[in-house]
Amino acid sequence: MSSVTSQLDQKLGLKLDLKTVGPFLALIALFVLGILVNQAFLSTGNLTNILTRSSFIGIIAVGATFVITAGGIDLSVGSMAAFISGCMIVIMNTLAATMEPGIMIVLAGVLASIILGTAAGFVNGFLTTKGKIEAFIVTLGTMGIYRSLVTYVADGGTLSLNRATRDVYRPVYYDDFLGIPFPVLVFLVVAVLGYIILNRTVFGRHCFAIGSNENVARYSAVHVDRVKTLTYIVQGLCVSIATIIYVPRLGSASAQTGTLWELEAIAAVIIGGTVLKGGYGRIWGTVVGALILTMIGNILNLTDSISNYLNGTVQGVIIVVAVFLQRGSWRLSKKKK
Amino acid sequence: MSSVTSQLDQKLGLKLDLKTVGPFLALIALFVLGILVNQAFLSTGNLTNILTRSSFIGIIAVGATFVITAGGIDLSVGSMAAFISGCMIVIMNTLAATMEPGIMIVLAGVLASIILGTAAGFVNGFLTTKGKIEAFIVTLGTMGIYRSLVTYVADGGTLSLNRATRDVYRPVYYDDFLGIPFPVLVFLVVAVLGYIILNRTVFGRHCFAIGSNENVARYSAVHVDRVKTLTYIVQGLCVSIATIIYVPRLGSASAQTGTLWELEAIAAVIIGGTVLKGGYGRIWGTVVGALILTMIGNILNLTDSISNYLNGTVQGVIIVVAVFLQRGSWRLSKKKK
Amino acid sequence: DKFKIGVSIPTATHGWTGGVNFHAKETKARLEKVYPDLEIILVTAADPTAQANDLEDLVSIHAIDALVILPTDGGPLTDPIRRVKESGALVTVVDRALTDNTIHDVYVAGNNPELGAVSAKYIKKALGGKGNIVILRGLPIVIDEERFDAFMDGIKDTDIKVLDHKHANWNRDDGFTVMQDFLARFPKIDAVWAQDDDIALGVIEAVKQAGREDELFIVGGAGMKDIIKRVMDGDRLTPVDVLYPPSMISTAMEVTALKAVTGAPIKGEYIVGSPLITKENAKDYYFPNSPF
Amino acid sequence: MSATAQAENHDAVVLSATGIYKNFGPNEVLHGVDLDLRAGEVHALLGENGAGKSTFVKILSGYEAPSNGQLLMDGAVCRWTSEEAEDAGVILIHQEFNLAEQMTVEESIFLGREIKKGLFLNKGEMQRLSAEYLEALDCKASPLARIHDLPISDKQMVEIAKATSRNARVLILDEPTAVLTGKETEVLFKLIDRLKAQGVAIVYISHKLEEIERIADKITILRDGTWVGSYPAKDLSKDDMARLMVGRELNDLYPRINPPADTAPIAMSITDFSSPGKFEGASFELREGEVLGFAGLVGAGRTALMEAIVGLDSQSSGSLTLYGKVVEFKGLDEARNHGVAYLTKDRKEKGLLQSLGMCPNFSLFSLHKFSNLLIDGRKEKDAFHAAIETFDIRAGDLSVNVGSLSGGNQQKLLLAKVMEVAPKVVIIDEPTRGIDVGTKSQIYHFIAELAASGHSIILLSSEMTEIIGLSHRVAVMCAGRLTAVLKGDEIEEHEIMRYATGLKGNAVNE
Ligand SMILES: Nc1ncnc2c1ncn2[C@@H]1O[C@H](COP(=O)(O)OP(=O)(O)OP(=O)(O)O)[C@@H](O)[C@H]1O
Ligand SMILES: Nc1ncnc2c1ncn2[C@@H]1O[C@H](COP(=O)(O)OP(=O)(O)OP(=O)(O)O)[C@@H](O)[C@H]1O
Ligand SMILES: [Mg+2]
Ligand SMILES: [Mg+2]
Repeated sequence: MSSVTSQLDQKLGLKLDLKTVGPFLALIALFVLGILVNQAFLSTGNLTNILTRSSFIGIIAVGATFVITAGGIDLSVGSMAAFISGCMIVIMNTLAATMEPGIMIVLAGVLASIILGTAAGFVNGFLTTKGKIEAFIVTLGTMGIYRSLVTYVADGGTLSLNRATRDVYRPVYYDDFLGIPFPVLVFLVVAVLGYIILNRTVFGRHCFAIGSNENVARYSAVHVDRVKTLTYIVQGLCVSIATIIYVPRLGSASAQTGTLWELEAIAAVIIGGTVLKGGYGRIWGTVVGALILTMIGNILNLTDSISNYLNGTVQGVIIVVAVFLQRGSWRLSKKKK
Repeated sequence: MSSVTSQLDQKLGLKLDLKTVGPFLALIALFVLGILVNQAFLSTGNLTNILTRSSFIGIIAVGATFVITAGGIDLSVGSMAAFISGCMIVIMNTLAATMEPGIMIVLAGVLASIILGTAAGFVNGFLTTKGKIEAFIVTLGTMGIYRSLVTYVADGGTLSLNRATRDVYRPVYYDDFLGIPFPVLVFLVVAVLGYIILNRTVFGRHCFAIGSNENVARYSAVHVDRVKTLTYIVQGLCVSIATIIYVPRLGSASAQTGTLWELEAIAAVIIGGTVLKGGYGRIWGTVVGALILTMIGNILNLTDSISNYLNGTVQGVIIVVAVFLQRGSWRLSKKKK
Repeated sequence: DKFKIGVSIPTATHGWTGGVNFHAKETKARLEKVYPDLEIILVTAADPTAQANDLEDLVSIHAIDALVILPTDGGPLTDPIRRVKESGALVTVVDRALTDNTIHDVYVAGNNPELGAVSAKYIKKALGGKGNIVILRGLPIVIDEERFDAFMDGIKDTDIKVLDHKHANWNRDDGFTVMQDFLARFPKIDAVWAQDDDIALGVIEAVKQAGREDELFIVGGAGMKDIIKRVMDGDRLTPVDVLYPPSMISTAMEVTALKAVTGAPIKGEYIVGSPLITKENAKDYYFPNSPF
Repeated sequence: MSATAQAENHDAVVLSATGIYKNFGPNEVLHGVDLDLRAGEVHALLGENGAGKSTFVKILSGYEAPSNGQLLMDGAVCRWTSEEAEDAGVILIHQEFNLAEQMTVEESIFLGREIKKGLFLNKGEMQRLSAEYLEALDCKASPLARIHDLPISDKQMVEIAKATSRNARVLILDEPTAVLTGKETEVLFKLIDRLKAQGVAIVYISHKLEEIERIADKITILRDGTWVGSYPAKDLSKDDMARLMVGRELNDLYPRINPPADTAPIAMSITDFSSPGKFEGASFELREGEVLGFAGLVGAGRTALMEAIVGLDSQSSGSLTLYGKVVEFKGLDEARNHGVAYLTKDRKEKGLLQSLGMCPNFSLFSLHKFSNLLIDGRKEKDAFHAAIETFDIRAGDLSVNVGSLSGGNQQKLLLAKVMEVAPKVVIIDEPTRGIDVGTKSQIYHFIAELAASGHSIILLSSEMTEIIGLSHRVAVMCAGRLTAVLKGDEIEEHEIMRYATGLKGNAVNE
């Protein structure tokens, strides 16, 4: 993977290659496509919508980048999101029953969310490292568990945040700061932090090491288990942040909330150029990946010309092509070997 | 992986270890659980049901074992199954319109299924190897494509096999040979063939080699791309075989057919002890894995002591525990490293 | 310029939503032919989040003048729909109620509780008030909850015993497996409430496999053509069906379109009933060329 | 502890091991080994392949726990993990590389020891230091290069740099020079002298006896895991060493190989082979029964050229004739089927599947031989056991993974794997890397027999003596160009070096 980059560097003698700009190329291509399909695509309204939407998956995907870079995988994020939002709502509603609505209640909910996220992440990490069970199985298990728990809490129905609290909480999703919606701001902050942590801290570097060769890392005095567990906790935190901005949007949670988000998140990560087998990760690539995915959905809404039944086809084709675009560099370099 | 095995061998001084018998232990544990939950579990009727059901996922999972052993992954199997069954039905119905119902029509359908399966598998393989796109992305794409195509063909509804042909075809699922239902027989045959191919042929060896180190494989005159593509074709074939015995069951296909089968199949493979990152695969482990998954669902249906809403929780817990049981061996050996 | 109606419905993930999709497309074509200066944009979503996205796009991109929506889930979509309303569009809600019933201009309501009640009423009558039944439920969401509660309410203080109820997710395969296990578990079942025709089809196969056709009968729901055909043919396994017409989307679209062209101020609620389909009236509900 | 401080307590025993035993499962590979390490002393560890050297030093540095026996650090008993050992200043450079392929040089050197500025990594500083360390080893690799892209010798240098960055009190080098050329070895020796002066105790494992003679103060010899003895280096001649470790007299290392008759047919001839950025215009001929040596500095392009010849480089051009027939290899399998085999020098990354057993590794390259429709397990096993005999591969248990084989035995297995296809033309890249003297001569005799029985051999080696001792003719490459093909008396170390370094000769074509 990364070898490609540096080999090319040597070849072209410059620090830029398809692999690095790839995601952007794909993004631009989609952008052009969008404009061609429908002028309205360019309207500030629409662009803001795209950005705001991508923030859910985006934030979760930032967390997933850590997990995957360290050679793990987390299938539970979608149900985790559902579970956390469910609990948030229940807690806030119970509080609302006792005290008068207000910022305090929301803060309580936010706090609960963060605690739950951390805990859920820790469980995944602990079972994987100490339990020595494949991450895939562990998170497949917790995936089912969290989802059924929210179904249970919601008694098969939908949990809705009570009106009063809702009105206090709503702005967190719908308001903006200097024209930038809050969710986008949060996404931005999370991405930047994620970038710094992954690329500028010991923890981040150890994620790379573990993902690329666990034994080498262990022999080099890296606390493999601790670092891996931490990646799942980071993932959990990201999920809780995502839910914190998700809840005020729809103000409810049900068994359906966040279905398949895990797939979208992982897709965003891989589209962004992170290697599924671990050892190489790129936060900003992930960000672009999330944008690409959201944009595809949006573009499908730009036109009525193709049957809705074929959405999946278009989506699939675009994803594959988008990734193909940015992997172009591979062609040459693979040959050399 | 296998190092664990051999190290243990040396430890215990015998050629049998938890890792090998693990899946069976889990299976037996579940069996006991089933009996405790409800006597009906032991009825031949019920046991036959379990076996018959597990054959779909089982057959598909046998294919997945090849893909995963060679270091790949295929997310598209579920929608591929839906797509193939859809096409089979359409083709058989069209034929039925022209010629009188009979075995010929069914054979035509079967043939179509096999051709489609091979083609679909080839597409996945080709895009992964020649297109140099991550298997995860390719198959995520085709997953969406196949599913939306079947929705399109079914015009959003359900494709139903016409009555006459259905009656000819029905026995393939419902009849048995010496008391063993046909699907189970097919499953058995596929598993045995799979075992032989994976463990006794050059192709199988090459899968292991590629999965454990692609570079070494290339330097050992292995046609990496060809072999990888073949694994996806094997997967495609297994899917088509699964659909051939699936269609006569309800005689219909819809957008819903085979949702999440990919997850179940991969889960069965991993539960069976195959390594997700490749390099080590076990067919019979996979078979047991499929049985375990089906049994869990069955047991949950045999009791009303737990709320339906908590099914997912129980399922998740059982899966994790089942795998934990058989990974017990890891504890010791990992420490040694 | 043209009057734009946005139609947002759930993706065709199972039989009934498939029917909704079919009728929506068909009505779109028909209305656009009848009213030349009418444009209908049809979007489908798999879950509340996606549907909320669609609503945003319908407003920001297509600047719709009216919205016809069959919410994937009433609760979560209340707010997004309110925003569409605030954008000045006329709102027609179909089937599933919002948590705030001041938003819609028109509400074409399906009646989930009634479906449960009607089914209960029939089964009670058919069994003479006593017997063992099993229930196969849909997905664990509000609709299923409403139907189920109404049904249980309908059979309370009778001697009808619900042996067990499990979720079959409005899915044929799950209907098949769940019923197989019920049959393995319970030696004597007098009736099955499958609640949905997709599930019912799975149940029928399971029962046939077990060779227990003569022991019980099945009540489905929604009015899928295959089932209605069986009712028409007097199949004793499926003596009746309970209608829950996916065509309600057409009604909603027509009403809204009418408003669009006439400008007539229509407000109000249209309750789509859930009548019992019997051998006698079956032909009125049989549309062989619908995919549903 | 500062250099001067260390310099004072020279000759103090830093680390001592007494009665070290080690079992892997049922089989015991160390039977009571003793060792005293003194500050500022180079202690050489000698033994045949599989004697237990690596295992022993892994125990010294905490990577393996002894089954029995005791370690004393500064007189205090210690049962430590590799981490604790490292903190105590006991550093091991593994025989098999311990580097993560995807990481950069800088990342690898500082892994687990990252330098921070506040919360964050101080990349600038780490890059500067890495550059410094590598400079001190005059290694050209850039701190930003990926390990994956480094020539194997640079990987070794990175390992050494990594070790030296952890101011060690006991530095253990497990066959460091196996992948180094003469020049690089000299650099390493200078480093070792420096460390000695600072009072570092050094354990040095190598199969190259002249190196031992050159730098060792003390020599401890192991034989099949038993402690034979510790001797002052000056008391032992190379022959003594060899005798003590092998346990019998060694006959002459290099067998005499008769040159092919002038009438001998041309087995293979290469014309104008080029590959962008690697080598260009290479042409040479290889006679039947001939051993053609290839000399050159690292990166000269020898390996690259050979890989191109056997069809592993899709971008190379040039024409190839085998016994007068023009052929083109699109892949390694075609080369194999035409009786041309290539033995890679990169055992770990290109040679063997570390995580699989010995038998599947052995048969991977020649699998077609054992299979018509199905693999004939018995046939395979038999061939495997035969090879174990022929190449004298020693593993306690034949079911172990290749990863846990001793380095030399891995090399032998690799040789067995390649030879199993019974090639007419064999290209061997560093065949005796990490092979003990006894086995070395076995391999040399094996090569001699091959040549005598009408096979043709191309021998790539960074060991000049090996090239000179075995080759009928020696081709020399420099910076991707074939600068000379020497024969007879021309085959002489300095002459070769002149061509290798480009002092003499431009591209020659036969
Ligand atoms: N993890 C392990 N499991 C089983 N056997 C092992 C393991 N590690 C080493 N051995 C065995 O211990 C013996 C000694 O191995 P070791 O690597 O110490 O030899 P060595 O002296 O380093 O040989 P070489 O000179 O070839 O490197 C060998 O027979 C090897 O197969
Ligand atoms: N900078 C590099 N990036 C990627 N691959 C490389 C690089 N340098 C060499 N290689 C590969 O490593 C192998 C060895 O090439 P090299 O030119 O070092 O052969 P060599 O001159 O025989 O080296 P040595 O003298 O150490 O054997 C070839 O496969 C070559 O393609
Ligand atoms: Mg060794
Ligand atoms: Mg070389």
